[in-house]
Amino acid sequence: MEYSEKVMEHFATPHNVGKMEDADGIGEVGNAKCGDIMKMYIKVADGIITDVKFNTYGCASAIATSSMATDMIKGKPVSEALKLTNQAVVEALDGLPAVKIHCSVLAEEAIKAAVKDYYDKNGIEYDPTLFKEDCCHYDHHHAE
Amino acid sequence: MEYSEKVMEHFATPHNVGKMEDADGIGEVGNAKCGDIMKMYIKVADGIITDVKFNTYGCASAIATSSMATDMIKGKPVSEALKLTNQAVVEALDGLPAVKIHCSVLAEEAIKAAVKDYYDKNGIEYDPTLFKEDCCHYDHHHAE
Amino acid sequence: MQVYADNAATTKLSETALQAMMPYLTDTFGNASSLYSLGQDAHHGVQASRAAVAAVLGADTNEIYFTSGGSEADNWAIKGVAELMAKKGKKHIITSAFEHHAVLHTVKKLEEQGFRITYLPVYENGIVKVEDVKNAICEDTALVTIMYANNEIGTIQPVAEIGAVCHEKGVLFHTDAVQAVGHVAIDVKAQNIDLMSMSAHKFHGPKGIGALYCKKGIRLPNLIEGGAQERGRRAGTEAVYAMAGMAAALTEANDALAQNTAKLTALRDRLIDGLLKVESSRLNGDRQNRLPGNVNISFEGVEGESLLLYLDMKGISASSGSACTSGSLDPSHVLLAIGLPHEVAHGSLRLSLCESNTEEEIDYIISCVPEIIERLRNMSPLWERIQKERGNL
Amino acid sequence: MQVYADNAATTKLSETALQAMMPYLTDTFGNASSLYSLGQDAHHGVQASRAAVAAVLGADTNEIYFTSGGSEADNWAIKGVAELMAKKGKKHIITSAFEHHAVLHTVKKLEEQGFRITYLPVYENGIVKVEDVKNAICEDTALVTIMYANNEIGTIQPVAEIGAVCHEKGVLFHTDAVQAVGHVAIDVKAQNIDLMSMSAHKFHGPKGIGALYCKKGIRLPNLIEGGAQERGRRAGTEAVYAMAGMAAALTEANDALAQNTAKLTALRDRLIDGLLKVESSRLNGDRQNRLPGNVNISFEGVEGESLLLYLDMKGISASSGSACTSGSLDPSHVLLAIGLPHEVAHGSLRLSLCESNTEEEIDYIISCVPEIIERLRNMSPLWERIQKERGNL
Ligand SMILES: Cc1ncc(COP(=O)(O)O)c(C=O)c1O
Ligand SMILES: Cc1ncc(COP(=O)(O)O)c(C=O)c1O
Repeated sequence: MEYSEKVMEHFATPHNVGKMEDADGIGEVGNAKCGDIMKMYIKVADGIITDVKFNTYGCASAIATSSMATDMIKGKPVSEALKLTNQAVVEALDGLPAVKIHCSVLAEEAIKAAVKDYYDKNGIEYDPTLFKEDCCHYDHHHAE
Repeated sequence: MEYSEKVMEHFATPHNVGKMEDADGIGEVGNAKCGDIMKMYIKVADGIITDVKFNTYGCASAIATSSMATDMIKGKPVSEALKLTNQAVVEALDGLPAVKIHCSVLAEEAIKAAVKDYYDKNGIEYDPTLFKEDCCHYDHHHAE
Repeated sequence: MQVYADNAATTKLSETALQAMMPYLTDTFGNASSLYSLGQDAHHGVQASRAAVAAVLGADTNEIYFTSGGSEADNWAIKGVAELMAKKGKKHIITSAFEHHAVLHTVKKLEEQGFRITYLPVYENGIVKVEDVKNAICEDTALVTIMYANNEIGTIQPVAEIGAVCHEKGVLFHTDAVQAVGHVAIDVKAQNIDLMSMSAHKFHGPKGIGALYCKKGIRLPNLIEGGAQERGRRAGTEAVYAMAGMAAALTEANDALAQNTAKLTALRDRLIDGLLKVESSRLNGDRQNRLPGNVNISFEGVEGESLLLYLDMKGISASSGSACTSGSLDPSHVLLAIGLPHEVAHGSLRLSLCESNTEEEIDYIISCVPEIIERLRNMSPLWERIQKERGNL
Repeated sequence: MQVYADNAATTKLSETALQAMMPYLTDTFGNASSLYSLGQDAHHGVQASRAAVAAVLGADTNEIYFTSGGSEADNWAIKGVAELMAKKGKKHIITSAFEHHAVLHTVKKLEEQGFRITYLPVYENGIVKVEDVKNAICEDTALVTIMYANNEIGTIQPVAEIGAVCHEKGVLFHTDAVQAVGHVAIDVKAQNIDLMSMSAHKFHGPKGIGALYCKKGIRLPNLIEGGAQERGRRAGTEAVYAMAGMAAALTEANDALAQNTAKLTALRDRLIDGLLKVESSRLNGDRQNRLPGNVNISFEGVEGESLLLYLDMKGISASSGSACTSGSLDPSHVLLAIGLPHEVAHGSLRLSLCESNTEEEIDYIISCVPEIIERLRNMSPLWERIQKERGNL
């Protein structure tokens, strides 16, 4: 197994690490049992994600994908953030080892969960199929 | 597999190699199929083996045991030659690898066969159980 | 500072071992099975190496069979005894829950072929109970295979007592001693061992060479068929240089055993004490009954792979039982076997020392770990939750 | 003069290979499965070696699995396919009468377990007929395993054609190419090979390392279970230095292939012509279709072990198919398979050359052999008998 230089860069000095007291949306996915939890905080103004922070418990690629994914949505409209795919994150990181692809999926889901939370809190209507429950969601797994 | 120095000495410059035109007894044992044939010639005067020669087709230990065995009976009474055991030859050679012990048996049998031939030719009576047929005798095997 | 602290994974080849190898990597390259002088010189190398290994372990020279390493030795011993005993209708194997995969995957394969496997518990301290072995032995038990020392948490098993129980009941006893050979004093006869696996690269010998001790009289079927090498038991042109390196390294380790043990135990205890000062940390495996060089500690709220990669950035090489380092979804089966919850197992760190580690290196590790743990916990939602649950937030 | 002429048994490690090994025997000693830098450096060594071996053979990198040598590769391929195919009720294996023991003893073992084995004849020239393979394939044929080049008489088999016939009938094809790799041009895809065994020490690489080529899609069960090395197919901490040595040696051999072949063929033919001047001698194996370095000649009335030990005294290292050199009662099964009577087989001499042999060495051999043969015949009762039968005495 081997990480790209890009992954190691983002792991060594991850961007957007931190919590956010006054977040407009918070998403948490993954579970401790599997060794990965990602928590993302977004601040939204005029439909634009003006700030984003993350906290991640997990391996180097979990931290690097969190860092890259938050970079990729910062300053973007919420609607665009929703379109961010895990493949795009993997590509931006110059690839991930096969066994680590799930980390990028987690990052995609964390963003979606944060947006959903933002929508819910603000009474914004949305197509619920956008946020289908996934096996990696923390709450889903915790009961096991 | 490994030969003692003594074996290698006798193999490198074997003693008593040759044929004998006027032998008093000739013994040939072993067979080509198994890769060993020993032929021994003895000259006898007053019950003493005054000369002995051998010809051997076979591996290094077959040649070395022929050399050592002929050394050991030269100048000895025929009756004593008959008592030469393969163990004595092996010991005199400082041992033989386990897979090569049969060569020393062959040497013992070759001497016995030569003595028997001498007895037979000279009408000397003997106890036939001294010369029990053995699986390694050439004539016995040749028919296979 | 560069600190290599993963000696349980592999060790640096010792200079003595390398020097012992060089002649066979250069001029004395003959085939050890050939009759001419060059071959016989190689043959002497093989036999001298075998005798040296045997001498250290209290075995007869002819009871040592060289293999390509510990994994092959484990596979050979277990599959071989299984084949042998199946003919007598014995198809039950007893092992422990925290064996190396070379043992666990092998018995799993036998399970698919109709063997019944008993996995003994190892309890919180990581030590098999002799009583459990005794109780598990049945009429049809073919083999007991219990490791000598665990590769992750370093706990040492009561091998002599397990062997005694096996022999009382007429059952063969194999021990995977890959982590123990060269590190603790072993006497196969006194310790009632029938078969024992070892691997040279765990004691500063070369990789790709190991051995199986197989007691005289056990007619173990071959795993690798072919030429008549290893007295017809293990085919393959002999890697004489590797055997010579293994023998030299083992002899060297054995000669310095008392001295190394004293030094290592002190370093180990210093490291354990230093790291346990980190809040919410715990030592895994029995504190006393462990290999002199093994430290295994879990830190709550952090994940092991990140921990060890940050340590690597500080020049420290270590290992973890997290799922991520194994490529599987579950963390180390060893840590689960001693009862750790998944999330604690993910946060484990193994530091395995050798006699060339220094006090300065230990202190360097002790200084680096806490700041990395703090950094990781600061960004860990799991740690946040733990703190909340404990009322600290 | 010292002349090493037993390169089919083993070769001297090349300087290039040794240099490629040294870093991994010293500083880059890390475990190739570890995540930290030292481990990743070792991992790169493994992968670069795998890629280099694959490139020479026309294989994909991921189709090369390192093993401890040719014997392990043969055992793994044959037992593995047997296990795989037995599940589909296919329990028939086709091989030839003159395979290496690593193949023959393995199929023998399978025979004991209920497989049916067909041993194809190799005729006087030592070459399997493709037609025979075709005719032998049945509904339940699991595997065809035919060696690429014979280790004693050097004859090269019609591998591509055999592979084609196998694929027509949907049967897997394994070839033991231990004697061929590095000595003849091989392209596994073009030659329809599904599995192929090789061993580094036959082409100036280190002993104790080899590889199995296993075509993508064949789900070969493991022979050695354990860790996840070799993509989960072959457990054991990687002997990176040995892999690097193998790759360097193979690349070197391949780069010089045309040149070495030309040089060797000339030396070989000079040696054959020189030795066939000895009365009552014969070349064993096809004269044209043979490895460029292989000479195998029988001399009537003499025994091979004595011959080669007298040659050793002259500084010449060679080999023989006599019973005595194998420790068994029968001479080489290879020589018997091409129809030699026992007594002629006992008198065989194999001289196997490499590119560093010289014309002077060849001439030295040609000058030494006749006097030794004469000496042995002079004391051979068998030669006496032969001469009598021919009316020469
Ligand atoms: C044709 C053939 N197959 C297999 C082998 C076995 O190779 P190794 O001894 O490297 O295991 C050899 C050489 O010994 C060989 O010549
Ligand atoms: C306890 C134990 N058994 C077996 C092995 C396998 O040894 P090797 O990798 O040398 O085959 C190892 C190390 O990897 C080990 O620690």
